[in-house]
Amino acid sequence: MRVLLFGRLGDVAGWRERVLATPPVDLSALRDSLAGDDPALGEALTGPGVQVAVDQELTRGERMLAGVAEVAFLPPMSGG
Amino acid sequence: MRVLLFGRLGDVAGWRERVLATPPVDLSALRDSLAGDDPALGEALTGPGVQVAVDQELTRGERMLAGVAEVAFLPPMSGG
Amino acid sequence: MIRLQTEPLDVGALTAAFCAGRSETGAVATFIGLARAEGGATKVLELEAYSGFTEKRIAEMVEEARTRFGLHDVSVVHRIGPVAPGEAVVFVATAAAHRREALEACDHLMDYLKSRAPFWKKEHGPDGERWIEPTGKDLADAKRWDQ
Amino acid sequence: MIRLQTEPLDVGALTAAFCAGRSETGAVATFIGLARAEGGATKVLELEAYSGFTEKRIAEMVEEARTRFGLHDVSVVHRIGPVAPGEAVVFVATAAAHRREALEACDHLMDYLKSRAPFWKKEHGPDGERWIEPTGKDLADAKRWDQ
Repeated sequence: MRVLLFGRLGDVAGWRERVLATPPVDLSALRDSLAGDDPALGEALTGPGVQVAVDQELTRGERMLAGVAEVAFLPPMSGG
Repeated sequence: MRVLLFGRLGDVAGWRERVLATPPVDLSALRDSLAGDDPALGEALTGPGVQVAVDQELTRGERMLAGVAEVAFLPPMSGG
Repeated sequence: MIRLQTEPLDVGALTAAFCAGRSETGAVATFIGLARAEGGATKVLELEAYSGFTEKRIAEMVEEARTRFGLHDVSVVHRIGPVAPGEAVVFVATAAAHRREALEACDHLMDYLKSRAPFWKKEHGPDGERWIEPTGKDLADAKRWDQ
Repeated sequence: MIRLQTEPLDVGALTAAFCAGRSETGAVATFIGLARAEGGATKVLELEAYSGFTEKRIAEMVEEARTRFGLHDVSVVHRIGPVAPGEAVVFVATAAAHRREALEACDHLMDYLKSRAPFWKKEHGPDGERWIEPTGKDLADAKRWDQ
């Protein structure tokens, strides 16, 4: 499973894409695993306005990750 | 003194520019003189929304024409 | 820039020139009015202006918009003479620091041009010709901006 | 057309292509967002997108605008990667029968792009870098269009 970090989340972590050999069971487990490796990233992931896309669909709340190819963490967006 | 007609006023009169050797004393006299030559034009000049520009300045109401070079009759405007 | 021209408007070149060389303008809005075929009812649109007076009146409208919306720059280029369907009749461009001002100024200028700028428009169709006058909506649209 | 590109936007060519070959479109509105120098505070703006997802989200916004405003056509071209001051970040064009719909759709799409489209913007200045997030005004502007 691919994990993608965008915007300031990528800067906080020092990486923007990582492949996990064993996908965590759900989003909470994924966040816990990332926070275990890097507490600053763990905190940033729960910051205000951070959204999650699972297989390129915006997701609210909890979500099982079986069969999922890609999870992306999206800080507040601003185009234009 | 030049008299200019724009838009449908020019079509009604069959002319768009005419030079008067002796300028009428004021706008009323000018309108009367044009209406005398061409009653249809006379009626069109007093139609709704017709504005008058004297020497390229919009004018409301009566106006003496001594020293004036150009009077234009402007039906409702529409650009763009 | 305020310009009346009988030649077709090159809206690409006008847009490129208007955007070039700006370092503090965050927002450019443009409006391009095109002549419509009206399903064949309009073969040609014919535009008449009052040379000198028309430019002066547009300059007054532009000056008002510049002050009201804090614009960095404005362009109004208007076609005169015969215009075929699909061709541009008018190009308006506004430059401002932020988007709302640029877009509102474009809207404002177009409302004024539609009912207060000295142009007269005749539609030539298969059944003859008719002068186009501002609609009730055009007049109401322009009134929105009056104080 | 919806496109993300690292190459500079040719706003003249985009405008010309968007206006070409229309016979029933009376109104084209465009909005061009330019990178500002902020008096030297911004040397480069850097834009990141989420390839695939970003285009899909913009397509949803465009589809909503098309229905809501009865548009004939829409283009959104967005720059990604480093952008120098004075260069275009975004080009939005809308085509409609009448001017109000084209202008409002442009306004609406820009408000959505500013706070709801998956882009992340970093400003590189002489004193370091900072991520730009939508302002309170940006969020309020986008809310204007929510039902």
